[in-house]
Amino acid sequence: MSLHPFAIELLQLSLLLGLAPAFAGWVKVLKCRVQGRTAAGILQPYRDIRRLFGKDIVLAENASWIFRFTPYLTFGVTVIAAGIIPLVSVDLPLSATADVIALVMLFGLIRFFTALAGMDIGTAFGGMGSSREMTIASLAEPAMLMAIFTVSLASNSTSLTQMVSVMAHAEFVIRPSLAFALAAFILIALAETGRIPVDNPATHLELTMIHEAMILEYSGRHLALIEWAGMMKLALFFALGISAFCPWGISPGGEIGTLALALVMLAVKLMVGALVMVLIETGLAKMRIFRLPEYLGSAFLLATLGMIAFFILE
Amino acid sequence: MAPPLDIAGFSVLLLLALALLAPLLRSVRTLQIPLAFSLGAAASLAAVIAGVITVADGSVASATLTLGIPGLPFHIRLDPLAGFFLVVIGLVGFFVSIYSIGYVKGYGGVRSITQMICFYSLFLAGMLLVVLADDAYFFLVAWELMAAASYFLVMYEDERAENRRAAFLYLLIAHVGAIAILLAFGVMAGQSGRGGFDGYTFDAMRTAHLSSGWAAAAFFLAFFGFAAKAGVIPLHVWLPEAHPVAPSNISALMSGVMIKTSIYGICRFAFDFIKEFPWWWGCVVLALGLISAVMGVLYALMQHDLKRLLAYHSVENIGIILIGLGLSMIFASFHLPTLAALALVAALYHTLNHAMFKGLLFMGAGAVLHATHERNMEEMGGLIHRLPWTAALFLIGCVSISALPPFNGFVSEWLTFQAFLLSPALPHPLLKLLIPLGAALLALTGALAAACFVKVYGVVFLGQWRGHQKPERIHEVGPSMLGGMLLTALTCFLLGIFPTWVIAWLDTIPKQLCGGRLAESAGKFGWMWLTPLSHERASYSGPVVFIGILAVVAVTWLLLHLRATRVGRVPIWDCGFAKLTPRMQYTASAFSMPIRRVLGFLFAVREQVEIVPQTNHPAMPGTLQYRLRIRDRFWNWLYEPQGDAAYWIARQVGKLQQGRIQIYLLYSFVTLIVLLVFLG
Amino acid sequence: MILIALLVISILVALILAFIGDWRYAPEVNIGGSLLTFIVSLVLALQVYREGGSIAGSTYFFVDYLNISLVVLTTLVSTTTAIFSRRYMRVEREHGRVGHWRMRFYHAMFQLFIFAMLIALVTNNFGVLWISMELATLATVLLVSLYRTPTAIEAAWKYFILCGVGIAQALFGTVLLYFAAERVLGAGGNALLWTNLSRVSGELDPTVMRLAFVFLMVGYGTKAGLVPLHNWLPDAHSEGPTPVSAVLSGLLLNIALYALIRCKALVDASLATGFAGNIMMGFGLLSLLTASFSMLRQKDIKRLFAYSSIEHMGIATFAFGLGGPIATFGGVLHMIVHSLAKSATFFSVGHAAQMHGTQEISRIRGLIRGNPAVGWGMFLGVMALAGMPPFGIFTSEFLILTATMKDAPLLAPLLLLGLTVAFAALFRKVQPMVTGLIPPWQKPLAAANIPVFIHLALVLILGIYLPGFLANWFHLAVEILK
Amino acid sequence: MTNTLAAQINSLLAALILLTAFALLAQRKIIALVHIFAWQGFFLALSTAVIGFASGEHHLYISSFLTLGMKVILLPYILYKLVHKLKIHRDIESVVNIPTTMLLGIALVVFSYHLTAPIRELSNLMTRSTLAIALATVMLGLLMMVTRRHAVTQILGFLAMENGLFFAATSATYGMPMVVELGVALDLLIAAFIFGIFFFHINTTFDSLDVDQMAKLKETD
Repeated sequence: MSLHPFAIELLQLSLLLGLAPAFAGWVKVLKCRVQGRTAAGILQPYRDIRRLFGKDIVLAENASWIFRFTPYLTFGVTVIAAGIIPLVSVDLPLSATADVIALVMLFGLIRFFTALAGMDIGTAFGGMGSSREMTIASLAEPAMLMAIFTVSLASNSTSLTQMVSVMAHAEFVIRPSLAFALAAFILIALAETGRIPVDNPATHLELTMIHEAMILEYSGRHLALIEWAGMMKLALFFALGISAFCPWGISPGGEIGTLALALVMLAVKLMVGALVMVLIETGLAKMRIFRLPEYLGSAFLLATLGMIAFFILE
Repeated sequence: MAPPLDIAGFSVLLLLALALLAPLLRSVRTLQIPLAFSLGAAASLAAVIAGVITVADGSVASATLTLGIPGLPFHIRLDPLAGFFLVVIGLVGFFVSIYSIGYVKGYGGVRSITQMICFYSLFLAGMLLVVLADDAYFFLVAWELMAAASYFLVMYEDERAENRRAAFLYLLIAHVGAIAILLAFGVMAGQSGRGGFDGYTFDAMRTAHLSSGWAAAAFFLAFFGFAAKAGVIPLHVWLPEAHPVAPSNISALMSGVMIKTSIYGICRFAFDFIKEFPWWWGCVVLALGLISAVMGVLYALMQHDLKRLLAYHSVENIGIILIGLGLSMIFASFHLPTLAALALVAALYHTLNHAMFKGLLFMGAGAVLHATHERNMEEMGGLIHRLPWTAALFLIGCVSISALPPFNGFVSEWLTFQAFLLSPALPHPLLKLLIPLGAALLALTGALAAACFVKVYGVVFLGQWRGHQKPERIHEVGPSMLGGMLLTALTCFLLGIFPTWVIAWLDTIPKQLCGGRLAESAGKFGWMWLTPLSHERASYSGPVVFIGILAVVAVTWLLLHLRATRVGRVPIWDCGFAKLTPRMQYTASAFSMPIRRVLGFLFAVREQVEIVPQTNHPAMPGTLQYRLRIRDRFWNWLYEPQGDAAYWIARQVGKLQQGRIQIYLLYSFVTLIVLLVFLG
Repeated sequence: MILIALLVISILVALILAFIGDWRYAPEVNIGGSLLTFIVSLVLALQVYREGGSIAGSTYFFVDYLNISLVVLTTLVSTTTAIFSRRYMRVEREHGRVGHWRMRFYHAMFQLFIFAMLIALVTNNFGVLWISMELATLATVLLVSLYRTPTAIEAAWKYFILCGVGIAQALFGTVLLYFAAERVLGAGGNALLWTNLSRVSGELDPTVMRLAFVFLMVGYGTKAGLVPLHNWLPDAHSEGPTPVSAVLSGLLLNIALYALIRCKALVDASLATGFAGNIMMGFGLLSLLTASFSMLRQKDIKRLFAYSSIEHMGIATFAFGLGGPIATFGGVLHMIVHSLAKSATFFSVGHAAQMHGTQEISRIRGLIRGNPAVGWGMFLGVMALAGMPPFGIFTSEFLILTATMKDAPLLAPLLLLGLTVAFAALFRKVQPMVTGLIPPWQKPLAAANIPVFIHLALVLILGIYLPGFLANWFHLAVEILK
Repeated sequence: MTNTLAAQINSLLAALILLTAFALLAQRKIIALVHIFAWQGFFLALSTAVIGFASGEHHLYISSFLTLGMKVILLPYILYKLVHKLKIHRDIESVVNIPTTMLLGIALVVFSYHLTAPIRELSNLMTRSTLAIALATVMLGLLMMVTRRHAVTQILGFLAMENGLFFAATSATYGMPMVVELGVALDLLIAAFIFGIFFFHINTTFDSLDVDQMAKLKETD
């Protein structure tokens, strides 16, 4: 028997909504293990979110509606994005609403409003955060797109389902272009999700924080939404990378069997991916903000090499 | 229903009449402004109708007026391309006219309203005529009418030196461009093979068969001229001078539509007159487009004068449009009609979009100026509390220009990206490889634009008031200004949500110009799904994205508001820092500082920090002054040398006139001898 | 005979004015006389148009499409100038710059000057053409020095000597022309008649004609103010009374050019080479470039416009040199629209100078606010002169430039350069004068605005609606020059 | 009297005219210059008469008389009077190195010969060979105007040119048509009237007739 596409859609959405905190928790646990600390457990993020939802909201006097609207928008856009990237099955109805470029732009929308929210209160921190965030993003986005374009040139399509199915059914060969692109993608993903060496999610030190600085003034359910969306974003970037570069095992249709298999594969990939990221994060120290251009530049270089390699070698 | 050409003609005549009768309107005192500008709006609307019909049914109508030189009477013609630009001009004209009713009131008593009305309508008429003209002479007349009218409008506040300077620079560059275009027409007419005045008609130029050399000469002369008007880098220097100092409704027209007429001209020359051209033409256009886009947005980021910043963004967006055009030309030169159609549609779509959101933004800037009498962003802040409506509408403009879904800017940039990714279809290996790299630059542009508008909106509307005057004095602008902005914003939204309809409507233009069509593939899955070439390639659905986001937001909001929670309003926390003053906020310059550091080598940046150390402790500076000056490098690269050269030559020439009559006699003597010697 | 009437009237008016002297209605008489000649010239034009072709008034005079259009132009501009000078000279008297005797002199000489130009236009005889050119010069020399200031006298002296010398060379050219003609048409007066010469121009001896043209070119070129024979022009135009500057710029230069193109027609026919054309193109380009660059550094407003006259004469000369139907058409049109626009501009310039009591550009400010009519008059006039549509000068420049692009594309960049620099210079100088706030030293003035706006209206009309009859009129004029 | 003889006389007179032209170039004293100019006019008139007599072109007598009246009597007289009135009859003008000027003059003569040679071939008049002299006279007059700094001498140079032109007319074509001759004479008259006025103006405003003082209107800096 097989599931109806919309059922799959729902399944995927609920999976991401439900398990994104768990994934974030898993990352934290891994990190603690690697750094030899005792972890708070995978479920800690759930507790945090619940606690935040429970709290009252404290708003600065001059916060405008943009400040209050942003968390909802962030959450909403993230959820839509979650519905777009095919994770377990290629046959995903929502996936047609936005191709990979639109997806990147959707994340851009989130960033835009978060940055505005950062400036809304009118504090030095907020401005600093927004400024740095937008700077990094404007350097990261080209590299991001280049990395993805390599894949879309290979599959000559920008629609995710098409890309995934092409890559999935391509017989397994080492394609230098994709290798380069993947490397670039990882670097960018670290930057986009605000991880070390670009940003440090676990700090409130004014000199180091970027994303945190923007949401400094948030509290209560607003903060909860933002945190939750952030966790989903992390998961989504992994998902995006997986489905763009190594979608093997993803189910072509809705048969339960293949779906189950796909789920297992996905879980494994996510765990491995998380491990990789944790190792990188532990291995590296956070960069000075003005060294970031070099970092992102090298990512861009890798992506470009990937594209050139595609035209020259394949 | 009257044929579109008549409607267009009516609209032009109405405007010209308005210009001529402007002095009479003075008699109706208070009604003068509403009456004049609602007539302007009506005329614009007529133009829109004419355009919409023409583009929709792809009809071509032409007529000949009895004016002009006999043997070369004024020809007018209305084909889909012209129709499309009628719509662009008309729409913005319509919105801006409504807006002006409120805006121009602000000048009442201070300056001559009659002058404003007269040149305003002449300006609109000129733009419409540029699009309608069908022979070289009439085209240039209209072109210069447009230039002259806008020149006087830039000069409107002529007691300010910056206005005079800007106006002069603008007129000069515009005129050089016009002469270049004139020469291009000269080439076309000369090579058209038709004798006498007949060669000057566009028909002759359509049928002309030019040798490749002449064709290149004609196209690049024309391109130079149009680029000068469009503000393509490095011919852009007048734009950030002229657009800011003009009255804001005029800035909206200039940035929104006037510079688009040059896009029209380039399309005419490339696709309509010359048709067969080598691929490298497209590459030149593409390259210049990319440069303009990136440099434009970077310079924009460095500005802290709101309108100046927007002007630099016009440079950027013209660049984006040219990118589409360039790609389209490249595809067309390799005879890939469908792909050429896609790129062309992308370009035209962005033309329309930019007209909308840039118009909206300039109107917004005008509203801010109107309310605060301030153009310097460093003196603003927190206006969202004082001007809630303006703020909301301005935000839509910002989102649109930052190419973020679900608004219109995104759609056209998305289409341009799609065009980029079609490069593998090209037979030319090098192009295959290079063109996608351009996509990266486009991405960079988009991201920087987003950054820039976070800065604009954040500094102008968010945060706290930085200015010296009391913010309580600032009040929301009147209904007509809001109305104009509201309609524009609405259009931005609709253009973003229903691209399939727009593309279906546009379809006649690519069909006419490069033989390709897009509609049936783009709209195969109904109005909801935009699939430019095929659904396997790429697809986007504005409606679903919008509805989806809206739905999720609504649901979450409802769920979270089931339980009543207290929302406490408290002073700013800011990690518990005490005594936070508005001066501590990030300023515009501060916001763009990281980018200035990273890409500073592109500008002529001069930073000065003066620290006056306090007497008791050197580590504690008493006062600290920071001065930042950023100049357009192109000034001292291109323009200053030219000026110096001109004056040097002038000095040398002046030596001819050195006063003593014997010398003068000697001149005539020598001239005679020389002529006699070289007689044989 | 209307033709004779035309000449008689103007000389009579001159005599009357010399006689009545500084009678308080002298200006009105002046206007009336000019108006009368204008009406007569219109009648004449009508006659030419009806009968077509050319009317040989007698062996000495004749009228064809080419010179009648210039006759009408001359009489028109002289009329408007007379109207203008009524107000202008009154103010000058109040400022005490001219006295009783000089007013008498001024009026008489003005009409004599018009008379000389009319003869030059309608005469059939190259000798008489020369004589009347000289006469026109002599008539204006003392007008230039009317104010008796040192600079005025200097300017007049230069004008007198340089033009005298130039015109002398033209006479030598005429002698040679006569020499060549005599061997075809036989001795006697008829050998110098245009009507005969144009008939036999093919048979004239080329070597002599070549030599003759060089002398004629230098001679009449001097009077047309072509570089490098132009040095007298800026001085004379800037030092004389403004009405005189207006007619010098607007009319006399045209007459010289007219003589030149008549000669060119003959030379071309006899040589059948581009010899004359090339020389004229050379002079034209040189004048255009030199003048436009000189304009950049002018401090005196009337000098500025004097140079712009040189520039436009250069353009017209270039056009005639280029030849071909379109360019020649452009050239004829250019002569006409330029003289209209230039004299209009000089009118407003004169008033502007009177309002500020100086001709220094740097001290003339805020005209539009001070006196809208004068300010807008000057501004629009300058736009016309700078070649902005829809004014007629744009039309002619459009035709000339496009023709250049067809026949001599390599020269187009030079034209582009010249026109651009001229445009820049004009606006750079004039924009600050007309815009901005009123300076304290500016005085109110009752200006004569009708002439300015008549001219500008005509230029405008010629730009957007060239009447059919006028157009084929010019076409026929072009035919004559073939 | 045979044409050859007339031709010879004419050539002789031409030579004398050329000589006077050079003399004008060389002479320093204003008053002497006036005399030389008168002589030149005289020779001109004479040659015109001779040609008229020989060729039977009787209208040449009239122009001969005109010349006599204007250029030998009237103009010199006016100049003489002016020079005395303005008290400049003693003026000695500093002329920049005469030998060079002379050499230039000779070069000009040769050049004008070279120019008129082809015309000479075409013509069959007995005076054809003197056209070169006429052109030379014109150019020498121009040269004089270039080299001299005194208003009166410039005018004299101008008048010498006029002589040359007149001579050219007679020698090339036995004179211009009558109407032209008369017109030219008229213009000359007016010109004389005008420069007369000018001498006074210049003298009163600059209290000297040195034209080098009139160099205020210039654009060099």
